[in-house]
Amino acid sequence: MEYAIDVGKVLFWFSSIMGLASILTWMERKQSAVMQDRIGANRADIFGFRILGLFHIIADSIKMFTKQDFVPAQGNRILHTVAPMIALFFALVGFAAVPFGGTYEIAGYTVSLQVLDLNVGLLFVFAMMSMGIYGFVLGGWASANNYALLGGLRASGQMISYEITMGATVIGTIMVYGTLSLQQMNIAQGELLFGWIPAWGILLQPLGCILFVTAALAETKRVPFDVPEGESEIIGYFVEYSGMRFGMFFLTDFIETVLAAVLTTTLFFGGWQVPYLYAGGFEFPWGGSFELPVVAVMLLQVGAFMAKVFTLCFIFLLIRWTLPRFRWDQLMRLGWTIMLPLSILNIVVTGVVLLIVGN
Amino acid sequence: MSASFEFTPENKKRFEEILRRYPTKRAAMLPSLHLTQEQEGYISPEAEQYIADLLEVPVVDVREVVSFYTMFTRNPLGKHHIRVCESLSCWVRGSDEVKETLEKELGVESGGITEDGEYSWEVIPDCLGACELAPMLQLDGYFEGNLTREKVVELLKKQAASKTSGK
Amino acid sequence: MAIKVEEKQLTLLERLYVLEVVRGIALTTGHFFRNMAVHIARLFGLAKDKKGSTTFQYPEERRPLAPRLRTLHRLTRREDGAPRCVACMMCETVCPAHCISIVAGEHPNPLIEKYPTRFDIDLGLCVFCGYCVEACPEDAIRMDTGVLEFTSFSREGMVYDLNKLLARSETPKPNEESKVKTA
Amino acid sequence: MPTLTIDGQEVTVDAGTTVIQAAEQIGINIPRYCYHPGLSLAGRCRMCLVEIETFPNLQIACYTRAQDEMVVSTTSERVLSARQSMLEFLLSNHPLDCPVCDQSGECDLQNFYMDHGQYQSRFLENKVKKKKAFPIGPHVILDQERCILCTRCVRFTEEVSKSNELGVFNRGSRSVIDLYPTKSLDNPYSGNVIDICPVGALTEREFRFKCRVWYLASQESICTGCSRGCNISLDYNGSRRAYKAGGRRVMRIKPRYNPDINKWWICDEGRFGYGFIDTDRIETPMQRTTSDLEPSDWDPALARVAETVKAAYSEKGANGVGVIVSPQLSNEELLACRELFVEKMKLTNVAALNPWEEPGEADDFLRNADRNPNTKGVEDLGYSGDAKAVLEKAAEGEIEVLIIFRHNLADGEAGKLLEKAKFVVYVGTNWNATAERAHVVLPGATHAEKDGTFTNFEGRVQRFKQALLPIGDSRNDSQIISEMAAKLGYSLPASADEIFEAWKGISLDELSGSGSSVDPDTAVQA
Repeated sequence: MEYAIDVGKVLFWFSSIMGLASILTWMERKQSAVMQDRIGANRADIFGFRILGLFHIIADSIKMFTKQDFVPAQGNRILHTVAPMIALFFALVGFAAVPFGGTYEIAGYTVSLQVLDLNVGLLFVFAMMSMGIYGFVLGGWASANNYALLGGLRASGQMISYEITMGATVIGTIMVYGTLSLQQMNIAQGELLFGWIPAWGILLQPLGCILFVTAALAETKRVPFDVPEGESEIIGYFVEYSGMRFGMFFLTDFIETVLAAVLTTTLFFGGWQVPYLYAGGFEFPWGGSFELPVVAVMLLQVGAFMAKVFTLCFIFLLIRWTLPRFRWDQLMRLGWTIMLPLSILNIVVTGVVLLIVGN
Repeated sequence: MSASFEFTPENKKRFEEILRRYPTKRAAMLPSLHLTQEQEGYISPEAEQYIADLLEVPVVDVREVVSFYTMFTRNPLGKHHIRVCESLSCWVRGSDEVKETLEKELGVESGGITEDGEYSWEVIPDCLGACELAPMLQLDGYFEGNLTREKVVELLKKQAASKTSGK
Repeated sequence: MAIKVEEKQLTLLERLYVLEVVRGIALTTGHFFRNMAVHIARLFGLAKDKKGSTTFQYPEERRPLAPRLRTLHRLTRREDGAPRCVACMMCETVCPAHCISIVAGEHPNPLIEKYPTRFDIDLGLCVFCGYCVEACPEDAIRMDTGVLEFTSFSREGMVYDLNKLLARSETPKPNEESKVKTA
Repeated sequence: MPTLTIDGQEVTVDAGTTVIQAAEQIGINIPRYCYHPGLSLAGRCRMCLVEIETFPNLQIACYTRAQDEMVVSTTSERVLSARQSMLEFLLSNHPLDCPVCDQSGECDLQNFYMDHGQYQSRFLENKVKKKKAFPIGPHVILDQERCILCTRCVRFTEEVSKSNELGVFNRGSRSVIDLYPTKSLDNPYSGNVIDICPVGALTEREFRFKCRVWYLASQESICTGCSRGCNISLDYNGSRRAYKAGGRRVMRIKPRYNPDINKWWICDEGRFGYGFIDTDRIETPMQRTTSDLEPSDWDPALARVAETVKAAYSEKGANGVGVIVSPQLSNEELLACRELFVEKMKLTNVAALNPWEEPGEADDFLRNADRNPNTKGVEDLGYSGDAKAVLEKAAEGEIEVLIIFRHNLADGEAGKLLEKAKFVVYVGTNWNATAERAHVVLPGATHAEKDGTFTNFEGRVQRFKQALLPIGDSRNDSQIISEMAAKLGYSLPASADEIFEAWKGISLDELSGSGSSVDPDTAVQA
C-alpha cells in the first residue's frame, strides 16, 4: 500500500508538472498575443471547436512527433541524441525533493506529499538544476554548428554566474528557517509573526525574494535573460534540432519555468500553506475557527500550492513578454556586480537581524 | 471620260502661241491648263499626261498645279457650275445657309452634278476674292453676292428662265 | 552636420529598474485582462462588435487596401472590348525588372494602327514599382485590381498573358472600410 | 571666301555656302526639316530661321548665302520664339501618334519640340483628318496626317531617283503628299525616303512595329550586296533581350554618309538584304559519316579535313588539293588563304571567281552588276583562274579534296562537275545546295559578325566592324583558316587586325577613321 501511495505521488506530481508545462507552451503564445493586442494561436480546431486555440498543444505534439528528426552530418550522433534527454531528465528530477503538500493522517496511513523527503532537499534541487546545463552544452557542441556551440557556452556562463547569486540568496532563507529540508521550510512558513502575519519567505526575506526570482528567471534562460538563445542573433544551442528532440529542449524550457515557480513558491510564498489553515481546519488569529476534514485540508493545501505556482508562471510569462533582452555584458554586470554583492549583503543583514531578534 | 486627250487643231495653234510667250516650256503650264479646261470642261488624267508630255515636265507636277488651283477641276461639271465661297468673311455672313439652300434646291451634295446635267456646284474653302459681296457664290464666272436663302432660290429660277427663253 | 541628441537623464528610481519593470508589467497585464475578457466573451457569442486585437484574421477578415496600393496589373479595354494598349512599349522600356514583353501587330483599323499580339508580364520578376502605369500614354495598364494573391506552382504560371490581364479589365469597387474596430 | 560671325564665332567658308552649312562647320546645329544636304533647297518648313544683323526680318538659314561680315545669331530671343511658333504651327494638325509611331525616338519633331516646344497647347479647333497608314510601295507606308510637308521625299523622287512618283497635292491645310495615281513608289532607291523623312509620315514596312528604335544598337559596316561597297549602319537589337524580338538580331540597315561612294543613299536591295544574317544559317560544323550530314564538333571536323588534305597532298602533291575562295570573303581572309594555300602549300589549283554567277541589276547611280563585295580585293591579292577549271579537274579525279568558300556551285553545269568531286569541304555561312552536298561543312561568320575590310570596285579598302557574335557554333573565317593551318602544321595569325597590319602596316583602327575609304592611288591613308 505504501508503494501504491508512493507511485500515486510520483504519478500525480509528474503529470501535474508535465501538464502545467504543456499548458505553458500554449499560454506562452496566447498570453503574449493577447497582451500585445494580437490574437495568437486560434487555428487548430476539432470539429469546428477552437476554444481559444487550446488544441494547439495537441497539434504541436503531433507536429513534433512527425517532423523529420535531423542530425547534422558533422555532428556527434550519440551526444546529439542524448543531450535533450539529459536536459529534460535533470529538469524533472529536481522536483522530487519539493513538497506539494504537507503530511496527513488518512485512513491510518501517514501520507507525506513529497516524493523524496530529504533533509538536504534544497541542495538536491540545486544540484539537479546545475546538472541540467550539461544537456545544453552537449547539445550545442554535438550540433557541429558555431552558433549552437556559442549558445551552449553562453548557457553555461550564465548558469554559473547566476547559480552563485541564487545559492547566496537562499542562504538567507536557510538562516531564517534554520533548515535545508524544503518540507521543514514549508512547515516553518505556516507560523505566524506577531500572532497574525504568516511567516512567508517574502516577508522575512524581501530582498532575497527579488534576487531569487531574478536569478531563477536567468536560470530558465528566458527573456530578458535569453542570451543563450537570442533568436535574433544566434538562435542558440538547439539551432540544429528538429522534431521531438527539439520538443524536449522546448519542454525543458517550460519545465524549468515551472521549477522556478515551484521553488519560489516553496521558499517565499509559503509553499502549500494556506494562511490560518491547520491540520484540523481554519483557526483565525482574531478568534473563531472552521473545522475541516483531513482530506479537505489536503486538497485545499495542494490546490493552494498549485494556484501559487500557476500564478507565478503567469507572472514569469508576463515578464518574459514585457521586458527586452539584456546584452551579454549587461547580463554579466548585473549578475556579478549587482546581484552577487546584494545577495551577500542580504546574508549579512539577515545574520545581524537574526542576532538581534534571537537575543 | 475620254480615253485620250489631244488639243483640237485650233487649240494646238493657240498653244504654240502661248509657248512663245514664255522663256521655258514649264512656265506655260497655267495657260495650257486653262486651254485644256476650256476645250474639255475639266482636266482628265489623260489631259494631264498630254500637257506633261508637251511641256516636258513630270506628270506629277501637272497634277500638283491642277490640284492647287481651285479654278481647275478634275471632274466633268454640269452645264452651269456654281462655286460657293466658304472663306472667313463669307462664312461669318452666312455661307452655311447658301450651302444648305443649294443642296436642297439642286438635290445634290457639294461636288455633285444634277441628274439632268444642268448644274454642278462645289464649296471652295479658299477665298474667291470678293469679300465685299459676302456671302457670295460664283455662277459660270459671274459673282453673285449678299446672298440669302431667298436670293439663292431666285437666282436659280432666273437662270432656269433664261435658259428656257433661249438666251 | 551631425545632430546632437539630448539623452534623457534617468532618475534614480528609474535606474533602479525594479519599479519600471513593475510599471511595464502593469501595462501589459492591463492589456491582457482587457483583451482576454473580450476574447472569452466572443467565445460565447457576446460582444460581437468588440475586437480583442488589432490584427486582421486573414483570410476571413481582410485589411482595407489603400486606393493607391499597387496590386496585380490589369489591362483596360476600349468601349468595344478590345485592349486599349497600342503596344508602344513604354512600359516595357521603363520596366526596371524587364518583366514585360510585348509583340506588336498591325491593326486592321488604321486609326488604331498598332495593337499587342502578345503582352506578357512575368510576375515572378515584377517588383511592383508601378512605373509601367506611370509610363502608359493610353491608360491601358493599371495596378488597381486589389488582388494580392497570385501564386503558382511553376515559373510559367507566373507569366500573365494578354487574356489573363484583360480578364479583370473592369474597374474594381473600392474596398469597404472594415466595420470591426479594435478593442 | 566670306567670313561671317555665327553666335560670336568667326568662320570663313567657301563662296556660295549657306548659313546653315556654315553653322554646321563650327558645330552649331540649326533645327531644320525641309533642308537636306543631298537635295535642292525648298525653304518650306521655316524651322531654320536665324537673326542676321542688317536684315529686318528673320531669315531661313538654309537658303541664305553666307556673306562677308554677316553677323548671325541662332539663339536670340526672336529666333527661339520663332522656332516655338513654327513648331506650334507644324504640330497644329499633327496627330498624337507617338505611341504607335515607329519614328518616335528618332523623330525630329519630338527632338526639336523637347528643345523649343511650347508644351501648353492652345489649339482648340479640330485637327484636319487625312489618310492614315497606307502602303505606297513595296517598302514604304505613308501617313498623311503625320506629314509636315517638308517635301524632302518629293524632291528625292524628283532629283535623286528621278522617278517622280510623289507630289504635293491640294492647297493650304488640306495639302497632302501622295502618289501620282496609277504609280507606286517602287523605284530601286525607294527606301531612302524613309531615312530623309524627318517625321513618322514615311515608315518602313519591313521594320514596322518590330522594334522600338531606342532598343537598337548600331555598328558601322559595309553593304555586301554589290561591289559598290556602300557604307551602312547595321542596327541590331542591343538593349532588348533577344528572345523578346523572336530571336531576330539585325533589325534594319541604314546608309552611312560617305561623300565618295554612296553619299546619303543606299539601294533597296542592300537596305533589305540583311535577312541571311539571321535565317537559314549553318550553326554547327557538319560531317558526312555514312550518307547523312551530321552535326560535329570543330576539332574532329577540322581534323578530318586536315587528314584528307594531308593524304591527298602526299599522294598527288600540290595538284591533289583544290581551293575555290570567294569574293564574299574579306581581304584578311583572302590573305590568310593565299598565305596557306598558295605560299605555304604551293597549291596549283586555286581559283576565286564563279563564272556561272548571274549578274545583278545595275544602274549609273549606286548598283553594280557584280554582286560580290570584294571582287577587286580578289584581283588585287593575285587570285586568278576561275572555278570552272578547278571543278573540271575535281570531276576528272585529279583533285582529291576540294575546299569551297561561300560559292554555290551545285546548279547547272557546275553542279554536274561537283557531283563527281571526291571530297568536298564547304566553308560558308548559309545553307545552300553546295553545303548539302559537301562532306565536311564548316560554318563561317557573316560580315555582321566579324571585323575586316572589303576593296570596292574602285579600289577603296573599307572597314566593316563586328556588331554581333557569330551565330551558334560558327566562327570567324580567318580563325577557321588559321586552325586548319595549325592542323596541317603551319602557323597563321587568326585575327583580322593582325593580318591587316602585316598587309598594310597600319592597324584596322587607323584605317581612316570610321571605316571610310583608302584611296585607290595612294593605297593606304591613315
